[in-house]
Amino acid sequence: MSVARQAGEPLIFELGAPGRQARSQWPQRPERTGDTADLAAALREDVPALPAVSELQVVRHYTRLSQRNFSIDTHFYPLGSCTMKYNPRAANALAQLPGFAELHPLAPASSMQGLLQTLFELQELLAAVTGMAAVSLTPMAGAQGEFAGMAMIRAYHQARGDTERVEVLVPDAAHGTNPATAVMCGYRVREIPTGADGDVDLAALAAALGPQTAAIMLTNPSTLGVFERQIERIARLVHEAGGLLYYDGANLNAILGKVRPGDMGFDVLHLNLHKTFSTPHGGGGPGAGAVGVAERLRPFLPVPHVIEAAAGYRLAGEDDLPASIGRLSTFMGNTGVLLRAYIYARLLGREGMGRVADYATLNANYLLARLQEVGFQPALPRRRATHEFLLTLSALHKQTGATATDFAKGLLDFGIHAPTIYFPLLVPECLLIEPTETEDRQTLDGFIEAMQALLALAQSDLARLQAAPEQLPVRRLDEVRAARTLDLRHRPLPADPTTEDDA
Amino acid sequence: MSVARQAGEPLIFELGAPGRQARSQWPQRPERTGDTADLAAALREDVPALPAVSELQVVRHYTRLSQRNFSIDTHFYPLGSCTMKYNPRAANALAQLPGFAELHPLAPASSMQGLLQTLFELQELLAAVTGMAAVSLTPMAGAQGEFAGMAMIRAYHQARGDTERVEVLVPDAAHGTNPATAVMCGYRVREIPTGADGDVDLAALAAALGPQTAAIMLTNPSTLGVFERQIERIARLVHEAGGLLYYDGANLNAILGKVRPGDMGFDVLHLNLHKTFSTPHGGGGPGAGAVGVAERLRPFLPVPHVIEAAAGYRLAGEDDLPASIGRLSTFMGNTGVLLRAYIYARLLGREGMGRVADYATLNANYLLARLQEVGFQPALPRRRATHEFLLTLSALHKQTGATATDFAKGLLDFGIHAPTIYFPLLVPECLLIEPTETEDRQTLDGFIEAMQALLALAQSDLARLQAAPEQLPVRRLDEVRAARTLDLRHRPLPADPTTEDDA
Amino acid sequence: MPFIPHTEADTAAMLAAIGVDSIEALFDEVPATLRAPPLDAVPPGLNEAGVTRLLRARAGRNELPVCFAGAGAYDHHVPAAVWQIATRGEFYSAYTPYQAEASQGTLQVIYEFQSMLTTLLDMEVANASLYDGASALAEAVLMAVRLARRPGCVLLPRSLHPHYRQAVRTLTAPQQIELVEVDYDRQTGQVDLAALAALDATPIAALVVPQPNVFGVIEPVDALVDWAQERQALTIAAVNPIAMALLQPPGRWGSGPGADIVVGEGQPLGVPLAAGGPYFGFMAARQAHVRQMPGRIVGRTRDLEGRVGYTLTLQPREQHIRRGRATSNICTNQGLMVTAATIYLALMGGEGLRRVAVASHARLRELLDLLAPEGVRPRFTGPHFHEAALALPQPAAMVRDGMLAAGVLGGVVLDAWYPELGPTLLACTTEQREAEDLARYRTALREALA
Amino acid sequence: MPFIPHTEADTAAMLAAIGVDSIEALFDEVPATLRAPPLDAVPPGLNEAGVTRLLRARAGRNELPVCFAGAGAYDHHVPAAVWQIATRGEFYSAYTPYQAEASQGTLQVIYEFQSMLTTLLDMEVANASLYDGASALAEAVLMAVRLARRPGCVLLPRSLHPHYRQAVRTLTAPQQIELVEVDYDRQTGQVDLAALAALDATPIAALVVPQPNVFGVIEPVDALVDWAQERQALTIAAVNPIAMALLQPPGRWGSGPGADIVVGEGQPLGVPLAAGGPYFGFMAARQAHVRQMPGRIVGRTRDLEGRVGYTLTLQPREQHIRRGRATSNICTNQGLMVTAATIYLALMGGEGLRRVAVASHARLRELLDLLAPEGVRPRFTGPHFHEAALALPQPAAMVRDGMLAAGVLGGVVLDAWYPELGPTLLACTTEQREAEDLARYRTALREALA
Ligand SMILES: Cc1ncc(COP(=O)(O)O)c(C=O)c1O
Ligand SMILES: Cc1ncc(COP(=O)(O)O)c(C=O)c1O
Repeated sequence: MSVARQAGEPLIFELGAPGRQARSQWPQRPERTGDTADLAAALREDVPALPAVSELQVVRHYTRLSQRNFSIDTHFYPLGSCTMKYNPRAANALAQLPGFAELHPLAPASSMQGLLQTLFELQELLAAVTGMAAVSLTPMAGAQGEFAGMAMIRAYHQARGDTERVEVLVPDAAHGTNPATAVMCGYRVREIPTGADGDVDLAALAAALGPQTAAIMLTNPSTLGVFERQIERIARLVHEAGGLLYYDGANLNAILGKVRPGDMGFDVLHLNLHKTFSTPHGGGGPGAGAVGVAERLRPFLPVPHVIEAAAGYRLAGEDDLPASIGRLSTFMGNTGVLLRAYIYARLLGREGMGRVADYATLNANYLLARLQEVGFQPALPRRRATHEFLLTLSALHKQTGATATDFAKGLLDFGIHAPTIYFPLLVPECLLIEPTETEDRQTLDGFIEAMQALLALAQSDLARLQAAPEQLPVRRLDEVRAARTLDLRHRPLPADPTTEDDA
Repeated sequence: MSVARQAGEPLIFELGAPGRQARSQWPQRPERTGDTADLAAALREDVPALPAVSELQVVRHYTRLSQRNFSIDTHFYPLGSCTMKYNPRAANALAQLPGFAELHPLAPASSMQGLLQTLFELQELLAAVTGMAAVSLTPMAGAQGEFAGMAMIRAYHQARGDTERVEVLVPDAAHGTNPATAVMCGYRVREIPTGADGDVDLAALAAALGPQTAAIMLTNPSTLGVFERQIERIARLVHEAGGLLYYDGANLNAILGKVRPGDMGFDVLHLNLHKTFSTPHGGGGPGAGAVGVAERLRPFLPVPHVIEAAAGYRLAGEDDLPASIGRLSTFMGNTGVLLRAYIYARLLGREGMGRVADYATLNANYLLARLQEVGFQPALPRRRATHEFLLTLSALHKQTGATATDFAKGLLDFGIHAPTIYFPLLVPECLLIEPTETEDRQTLDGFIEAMQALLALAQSDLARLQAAPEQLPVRRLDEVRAARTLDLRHRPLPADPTTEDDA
Repeated sequence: MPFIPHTEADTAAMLAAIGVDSIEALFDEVPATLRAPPLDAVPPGLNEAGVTRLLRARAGRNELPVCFAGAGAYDHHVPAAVWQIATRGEFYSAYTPYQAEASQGTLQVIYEFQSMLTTLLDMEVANASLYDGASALAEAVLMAVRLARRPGCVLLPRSLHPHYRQAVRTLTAPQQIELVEVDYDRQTGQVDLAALAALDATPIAALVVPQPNVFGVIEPVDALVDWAQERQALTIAAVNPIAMALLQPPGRWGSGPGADIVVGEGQPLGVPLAAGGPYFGFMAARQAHVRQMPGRIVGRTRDLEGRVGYTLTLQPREQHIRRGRATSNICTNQGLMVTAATIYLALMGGEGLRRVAVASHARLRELLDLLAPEGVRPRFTGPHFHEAALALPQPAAMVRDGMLAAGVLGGVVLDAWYPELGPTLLACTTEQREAEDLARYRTALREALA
Repeated sequence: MPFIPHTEADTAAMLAAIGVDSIEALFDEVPATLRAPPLDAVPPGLNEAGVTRLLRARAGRNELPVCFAGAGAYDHHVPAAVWQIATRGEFYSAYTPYQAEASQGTLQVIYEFQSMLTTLLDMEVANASLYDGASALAEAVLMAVRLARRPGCVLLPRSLHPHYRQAVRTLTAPQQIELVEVDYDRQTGQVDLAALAALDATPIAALVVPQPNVFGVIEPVDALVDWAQERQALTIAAVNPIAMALLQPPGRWGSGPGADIVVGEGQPLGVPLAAGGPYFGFMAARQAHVRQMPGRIVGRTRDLEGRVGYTLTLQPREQHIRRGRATSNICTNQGLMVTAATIYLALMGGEGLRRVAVASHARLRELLDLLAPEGVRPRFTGPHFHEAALALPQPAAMVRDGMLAAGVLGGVVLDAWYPELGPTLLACTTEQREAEDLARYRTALREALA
């Protein structure tokens, strides 16, 4: 017999017992015979076989599960392209004030002027920071912002009768949502190669442009972690060809308050407020993908958005904006996220915006310089890092067999979340590292030490590295098995149709 | 080189760097020259050398530290005498409503009628549940409640000119606060032995009683986990001797709604609302130790407490209650805790009170029965368990050398908090086990399995058991070293007197 | 500097390590012409206390009447435990669980959510959320078109929430999917079966079936699903998840194998009203359709040592792998809301959820009983679930505003969307509406009508 | 059944395992005569939604004026992070850290708190909290008497908060400690040095020194401590912890080794006003006194493998070991408040805390400047820290009530405690009082006086 290692956390279903209840959560009004008589024909026969657990079991189970996560609040999380910076706790508290959290979305505008004013100011603030003419806050994440943006570009061309523009240009390094969005918007995608220096291959771009070009989708700094130096030329070329420029704002943290996409020549953009404006990522979402446009695209903005009228603020709908691409969701977007972004923006203030870019850039360049010193290879050695940078383990991989995945898993054992790996797809065995401005130097130094230790391990004991992680609740997981067996839900035992009475 | 085990959490001081700040927390109003000119003579020269850290560092550090705790919300916590039951999350939410959390304690009563009504109702409710005539909520924990109670007893005797009563009787099994309180109240303590069956030794009690007897302090069920069956006789004897009966309410969970201390003959009591009424223990406190009294002790109740008057509810002070023992604290007690207790009481309602005792008792007796089956020895084998029960490892200890401490530490490796050990002091190698009513049967069964495994380990591999815990952030800690070296604070480097300017 | 931990010494040492002498120098690749002007339009920074003061004042300028509005967002009780746990930093501030070993908490929550949702709907597979109800329906329409055995149009009943129809239109428009609206029966408030019969000759890819529909009316789902299946069309159910604890779940609709795809708004499951979001869209489907399903999916697997663990799976459906050929462009979803909903569903259990549905429904019947003597009755004869269109003798917006002045949000003005109905207020009750609230509704309505 | 997880099957199986046939049978040792009557006075149970409704209504019946009241409880900004972290289940629902290995979180927090507090006060040792400021002072008085080189009385200045004096009286009364009050100077508001000099012949065990005192006035602490030390008496400082970021800390008072014991109210350090509690009392002392200190103390040590860890130490001072001979009867303290204060102090840092003190103080000066033209001036000439006694031309309670009607809590009626002062309102500003609040104060006061 040995002292048992603390077991994994069972499924909530496995904690249940038929008839167990969190009774304080049941409605006050007891069920009476005949309550559902009018629905008889439509009723289900059984009670759904959800977990039957007590309130303590629920609290304990999910509290324990939470501890099985890495997060910004517990770990350094340099996940490239994701801007995992500190999410101010004040934003969480204030967005949950009853005066916001309990508003019904279809209550009349007159009854929610405090909210509408706040959203209106956020629209204005984002327009100012990005150099765009107008903003709509309705998209619910970056990808929906991309959809809205590309749909506006489509609407713009169509409104001008310019209907032959069927192609969207996307650099090969682009985030997957860019081509996926272009396709959802009915476009053909043409990939534009990246030059050896990390900038767009201008010759290839020029060759690709034509009367069929609807737009180019770019992010700057690019997903390679470098600033596209030719951006003004690109803008000129695309505009000359009659195309528009779409800015994927996922990387705005690098240039916040220092360079404005509008000034670079972009016509449309989305922001990832859940990155640059520090709303929490919530283990997958929610985000908010506000879109901004240049003046000529203003008529096409998605609805609703807030307008200021004589009687106060109100939501503009399809009636007000006949050329709008329309509604993207049931109500007005991820309001609670927008409030958090507003709060963050007000905490930073005008002087804080530029500091975000400054220190995000300082941190990234510091890491890059020090990691190079200890033997890592940048993907673009002659370039300045922006808020993030790309390493490639390609040489090490050839020499030892160690992969980017091995480094990712190895870092976890040091209590550091892995960087983004294998993205962008064109750089082999790459790590995209984004420390963000809210990390301190000791933390960065700890990361460098960990990376150095893993490098040594790759060279001395690859098998050990390949077995990482060792310190986490589970060891390396079998993803092939997951895809093969497709075990996607707990299969409950048949439900017990009898229910406990109102004791 | 090996993959590093995740290190312990450094001290917050070690994370700091001179000049680092959580700037969003500094006051809005910038400091101006001369702001403190009027205080010049009294100013300190230096800035206190508190940690200089960022907001993210603070959040991350304390979030990580929290994960190094066992708690009800994460682990089964059968700590005898402590009633570690589920603390409803609703109570936490509601007690923090701004309408409660932002009240100044010295605001006029007219401006806080909602609060005062709630506290008044709590007083009434606790009086009803305990069978007492009146309640004051001001004591801040059980021990302060004991002080208040014993001070009232003293005041009562003194008011009657009965000044020779200098002795308080306390059973040998009593909680340490009982004798400590009696001494604080100026009394001599006389210990009363416990009989072999766990009840008070009546003959010894009778012999100890006399004109010098001010009171007896009892808890029923006693700290041995059994119901004092002779309580009515004890009450008669003590009262006949001119003494009063003090009830230590720490164990009220066992009899809530089923037996009332007032009906047993007690004259004064305190409740541990942080036990029976499920307010959280907070890693050490706060609690609330409401006191209740029989009619004849009412004039001596501590102030303030809430009274109902024509103009509404208000706090009664020393002016209203000339015989009061007085004020125990600056304001009106641990109001936020009292609110949580009130919420819990309203959630239970009259029908829920008795169920607490029922199922707390069921759980304890179930554990006792099953643990006996697998080979553990109850301290009082012929007695019914109440909400808790006492095991003794004395035979096992003699046989193998295993101690109660070993079992306590061993349980931690199973993800179960240890029971109370070595209390009461009179039973060797004892474990006082209190599961509470909010634990489910599977959890209890898991505890039984763990205990059984530890028993086997004690017999097969004592050294391994003595090395427990193995799975926690630290192994067994050296308490002797702690007491010998007395390292009670981090010693900071001398402070840097220069301060950053208002950037 | 708010949120920036760098001391002057840090900055100096870091610049030295990089080999530049100022932060400014790190921007040397940015053309000087592009430097932004001062951000004068952005106000100066506030501290936390200042922002708190500001936002509390703003929140105070929003009214909180007793809520009888529904129409897709419902004022159910949200247990305190839900958000106290969901906002724990480990859930709140984590990213999408790309590194499975470091994200077992979130992954297991999603697996449990998938299990609960499929159980509730009696479906086989579910994803980890889409943005909201309306956009989830749009994704379902796109998915159905990909799955359709033959090309054809997609039928959207007019009894489906108009915002859902609008969002479906916006989100599918670029792909030239033909959306055909099917009218509702003016009497019953249900899909007009005659209008449907008129489409007998049209090739149909899919039929959307709302349950209950925007009028709160229960649709004849069996007949609708059978009709679609006879025509080889897929059926997409758009359901209220609370109703599913009481009504036949889509997996059992019709005489065949039930609906193909189910979507809906997850808000009623523990998510606050919050002026419309963040909510979450859910989607479930038959196993056979899983490879066309958008969104993240979690699977159970094993680690090196054989221990159970959870991971994202079927990723080749997604944009980060398949790019232009992905099932959707969705990346970030509404994860935290799913965490909340999972906790909510665990707290309620099947029976608790059923009681919420029953109580919500019973309150509507009580309200209707109270209002009948006032001469205010439901506009439709079909059976209702906790929401009803009330025919009014005066303009609905005026009545609503009048009631609002009495602290009651009486409902949503339905004739703004359906002018043909004449003055109509869509009123909803949840289990939170106590008898005194109903009485207050009556009084407020009476006064507004007077 | 709320919070009770037992199913009927569980109960039956458990009763069978015990060998009884009903739960009732488990109470067979309780005399039948003692069974409680039905609890008719307790209302029937509510569900969470019902309690929420009730408590929100109650909270709504409390007014939240702009707060200028202090007198021991101060309306400082509480950073949002403080309570979001402190109420995490692992801190919130843990017991006293008896099992050190399973409580390293709480223990390290306390060790950090002890470190911060001693740094702030310039003392050598600190405990893990007592109940509140007043009861901590009572414990300090008892401790000083135990430590006293010679028996004697304990001097309580009348400039000490009257509630502190009352609580000290209550809590020390049974031990027949002689408490002697020392009057204050009617001019300066400080301890009356002449009154003190009159005690030159009296044997004195300890002198209590408030800083600032209840009038907000700074005491001449060096002179007081020197006076006491010349007489072999101990000095007990009772301080406002925010003030300590700005003023000389007690460890440096006087020309000797400073105060012996320091206590105070921890509330200003991140704890909400909450109508008076829970707050926490803190206590620090010189190392030599540590074995007479009441309350829990945490020490740093090592584990089996040499790793650093934390544990409760010096437990033989405490009631659970020493019983009747313990340093105090305290057991449960105010742990969670200490967790909050530790987070607060970490967030503020030394400089931030100093700025809070400076801003709070500067606002008082601004307020006084605003009020002078109204003819309202401080009653005392001594230097003030962020709080001042305002002499009024009309009864203070009336003025306060008048101001309250205008949404301003103008202060605490001081003449209720010190009738000799005539109408006086004790007004306080924290860093939260913005310029517009001060203006509002003036207007409300002007109107109340009109
Ligand atoms: C470069 C880039 N573009 C677009 C996106 C899509 O944003 P979202 O995940 O919010 O849909 C991301 C986020 O992962 C991204 O990194
Ligand atoms: C039996 C008993 N009496 C008294 C007390 C003292 O209560 P408190 O810790 O609230 O001061 C306790 C708590 O530990 C106890 O268990």
